[in-house]
Amino acid sequence: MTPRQIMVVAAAREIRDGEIVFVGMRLPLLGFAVAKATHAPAAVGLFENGVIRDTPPAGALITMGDPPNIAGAVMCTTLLEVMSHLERGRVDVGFLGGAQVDRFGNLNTTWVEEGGRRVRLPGSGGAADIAALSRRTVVIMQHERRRFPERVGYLTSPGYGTGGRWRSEVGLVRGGPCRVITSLGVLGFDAESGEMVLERVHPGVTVDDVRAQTGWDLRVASPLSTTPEPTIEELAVLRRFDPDGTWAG
Amino acid sequence: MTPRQIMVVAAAREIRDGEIVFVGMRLPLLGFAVAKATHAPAAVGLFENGVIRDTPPAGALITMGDPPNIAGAVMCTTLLEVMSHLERGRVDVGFLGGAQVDRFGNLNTTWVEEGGRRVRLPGSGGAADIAALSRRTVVIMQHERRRFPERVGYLTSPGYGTGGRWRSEVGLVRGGPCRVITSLGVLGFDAESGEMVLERVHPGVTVDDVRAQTGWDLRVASPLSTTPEPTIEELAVLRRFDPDGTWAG
Amino acid sequence: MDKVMPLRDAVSGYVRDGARIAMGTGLESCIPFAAGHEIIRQRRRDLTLVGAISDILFDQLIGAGCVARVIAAWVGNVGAGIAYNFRRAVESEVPGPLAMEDHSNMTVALALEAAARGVPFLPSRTGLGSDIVHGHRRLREITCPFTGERLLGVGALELDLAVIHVPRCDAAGNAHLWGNLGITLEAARAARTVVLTCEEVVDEAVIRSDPNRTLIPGFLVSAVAVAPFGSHPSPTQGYVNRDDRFYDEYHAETRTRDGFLGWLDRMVLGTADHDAYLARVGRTRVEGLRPRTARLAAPVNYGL
Amino acid sequence: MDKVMPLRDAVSGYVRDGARIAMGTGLESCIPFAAGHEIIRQRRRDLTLVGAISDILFDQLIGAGCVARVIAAWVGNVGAGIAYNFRRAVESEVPGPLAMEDHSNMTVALALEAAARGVPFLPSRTGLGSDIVHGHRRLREITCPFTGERLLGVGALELDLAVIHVPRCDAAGNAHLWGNLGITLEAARAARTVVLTCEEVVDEAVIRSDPNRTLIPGFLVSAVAVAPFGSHPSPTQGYVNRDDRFYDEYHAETRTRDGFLGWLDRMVLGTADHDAYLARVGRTRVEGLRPRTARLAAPVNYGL
Repeated sequence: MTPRQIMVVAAAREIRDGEIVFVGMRLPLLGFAVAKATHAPAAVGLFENGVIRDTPPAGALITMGDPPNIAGAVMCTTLLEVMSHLERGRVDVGFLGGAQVDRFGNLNTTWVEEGGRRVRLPGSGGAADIAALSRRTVVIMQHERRRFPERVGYLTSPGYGTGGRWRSEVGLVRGGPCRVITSLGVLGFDAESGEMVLERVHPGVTVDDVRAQTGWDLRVASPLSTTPEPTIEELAVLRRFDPDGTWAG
Repeated sequence: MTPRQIMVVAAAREIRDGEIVFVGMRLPLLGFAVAKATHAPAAVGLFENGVIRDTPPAGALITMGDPPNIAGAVMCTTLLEVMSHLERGRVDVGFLGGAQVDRFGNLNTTWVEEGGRRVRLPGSGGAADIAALSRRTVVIMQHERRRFPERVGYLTSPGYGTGGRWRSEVGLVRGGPCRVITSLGVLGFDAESGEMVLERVHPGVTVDDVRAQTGWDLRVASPLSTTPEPTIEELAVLRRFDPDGTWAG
Repeated sequence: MDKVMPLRDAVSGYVRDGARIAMGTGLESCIPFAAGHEIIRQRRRDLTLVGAISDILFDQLIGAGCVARVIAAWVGNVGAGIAYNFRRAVESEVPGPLAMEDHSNMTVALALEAAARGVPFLPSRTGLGSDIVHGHRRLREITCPFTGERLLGVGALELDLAVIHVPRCDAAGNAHLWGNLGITLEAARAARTVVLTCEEVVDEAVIRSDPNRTLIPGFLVSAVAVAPFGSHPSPTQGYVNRDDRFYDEYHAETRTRDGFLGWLDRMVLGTADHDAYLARVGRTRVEGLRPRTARLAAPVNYGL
Repeated sequence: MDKVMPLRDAVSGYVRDGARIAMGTGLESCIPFAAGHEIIRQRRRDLTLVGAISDILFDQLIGAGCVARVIAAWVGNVGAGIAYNFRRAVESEVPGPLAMEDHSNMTVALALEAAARGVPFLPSRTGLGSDIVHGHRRLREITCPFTGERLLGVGALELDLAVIHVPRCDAAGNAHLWGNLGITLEAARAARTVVLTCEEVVDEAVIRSDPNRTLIPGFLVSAVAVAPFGSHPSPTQGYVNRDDRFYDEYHAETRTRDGFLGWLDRMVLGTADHDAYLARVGRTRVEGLRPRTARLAAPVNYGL
């Protein structure tokens, strides 16, 4: 079993039955498919391009606008209409990725420093909206030190800002990250301070492995647990939707 | 030829070719059909329920939501989308009716006094919006003294308010009535003061007839002209769309 | 999730006394008369009714004593002008007092759209200079924070419920709509939940064959009640034409309070359900409202 | 009114140097590549490009030197991540300086919707706390005039032109769209005028058979250019699937400026028009993108 398979299944388990999910592409999309096929058959997926689906796509996708994501959808509409459900507070969970996530779960997808040079990334897309307006968010990231700085140089999509009551102070009415699923483990957030906390390590990963790839003095939950392995059923679904291991290989 | 036929044709002549028209029901709808079939083949009609048509309805209508107004339409959408064209300033001319119109072209469709009693009317519908946001409006009314008070008791849909620069003072960015087509004549508005001016009387109607049915000292244009009679072509179109004279009989 | 249930259960389960409910959002078509009549039969009270152009459904609910407040742009009889119960309630408090929050079509639509989007207000250029705005609880003049212009601020209007009649939907409430849409989509999203009546429930494969035709997603919907002719006397495109005569008859018969009470007993309180109502209207008459010609939409291919 | 004309004439007639133009409003489908390539061939300059997710069309126009400014939420390669021309322009002013107005998908959509509605701004709850908003010319914090809450004000973004690729339309520009809509409808109404490219022009009877499928009315449109495969390499549902490989090839080949210039010469400047471009891609390859299975929408009846 690969780290990516563990990540996909961990993502799937963040979706509860009947929830409205802002899905995103690749790993979260597979996670949505696994959740639908196992414990969350009534979950509904929203895509910011205007697609609403309650079944996995009709074939492999590179983007959410690909024909297999349109065919058999429940609804195709505008970005603003889908976003209105988000702004109104109807989206239970939104999945996010990014180039960097910091100690308080803030995401950067706009500008990074690499070797003393500023590097321009594509930008927010819908991430800033999903981060601001979902009831909770789940971040999925490769766990590498350059991706886990103590503080992002550019805050594209808000987590808990500088911590504490920052979200309500800037005017955000709900939400914030509840989970960061990485290639090494699963992290949560302290309810008071908004600081990231290591909650689980994937099988075979140590706390030191995680700390070595994290750019600040990472808090660790006590007791720390190990990410449960995917079940046979979950792996079977995963293989069905990603037979070549393109996304979770 | 009936007064209503004259009114319909006068309404038709207010529509220029290629214009975007907020149509309304009954007389203006017939006027739109006549205009389309004669001098304004490229005019497009908008209806606040969400219908956009560039041909007359597929049959007789009581309301703009009747199946003959939907079938063969160019577009069916929401009220707000149609209204967005109006608010953006894309509607050239809007047709309005009402229980009362006053000296400055203000309309009342909400509350009137009758025999010392306050009588509740149905209300604005879309009239207040059309009056506020069309590039110009045309009012169609039976010319009766109770319908032409010097000042409306309730201003539902703005004309020129109290006159002069009132519209811009209250924040309206364009528009105002350009014509009132009545059962007795056709009235315009003084460009400076915004006051209603009698410009034409229908064949056989005198200025005194009009004054007797108007609740203030009505200004009269000099020279005053007579409303041109409908052409044979216009009457033929009118008979085609209203064969029983239900609306213009 | 199968949300299909008898209309009686949909109303008893989801229409509460005192609720704020949008109905008749199609303006002059797809008016949910079957649902409205069931609300009358179940004697709901103190409702706030929200609409743009209300058709005669509001007049019936007002006359039946179900309504404490109306938030709308136009309350009348779309076929014949005056709505007598509305007038009696506003002018003379018969059968009881009725509070009226006046709007234009655009302001009520924007108030719903604000609620649908979860923002407390939306700005507009309409309404300025109209007496509708004076002393209004939900409409006020604001200054544009970008340009300094005077604008109208339209406060959000949250709904407890939207009752919507649609041509077809699946059992989960994913609904295909066609014809003019009025304020239907805004109301559906502005509401805490939605009750659908429909001409027919179809297999979910029908809905998914044409996702752009789906205008109300099932996750907004709590109940689906099958009610063929459920919009009678208003039309539902492709299923039932307008019963024009009904509006004139209603107009004539409801001119007096006693006249209305007679109408109400005969047509609503004296009929057990929508089928009995249709039988009272007359089966032949109702069947005569079916479209006589088909006009099919050109094919569309979603293939891949 | 017949607005059908060659794509060359549509671009020369309606795309002006310095114009503010929305393209790629479908986000990742129906991207108007044929029109974009013709803009490159006609060497338009100083354009402001507006979009949400831009596909690789923005990258091509930037690399070709047509663009002074981008207003968007995401500029990359939807198949492969990084858009190298965009990076070179922003980081190193190659081939020239590029001003960037960053947005989220929602703020750029709301900015267009404000312009579409003719209001100077719209309020939202997004953006608060994001660095995107800092010092932004079009996004600022405002106080709600109803509730006193902190909100984001999104200023209107007027467009000179929207260039939109649609499945089918009539000669007057009344367009049927299906598939996800992105910010297409807002852009069409926010623009002074619209240029359509389409997979096919159909008789107006096809359009009028299904008025709910019409999402862009012809009165907004100035020109209609027939361009089958006009969205290649992006998909147009039911007409052409995505050419996935193209995005990877583009990614690999445009990593260097010289690589991009080679690509540009071969694919755009060295092809006379869209047909020549398709021939360069390869007729067999392009025809292989046609859907292999039909998935027809269930019938809908507008009869009366």
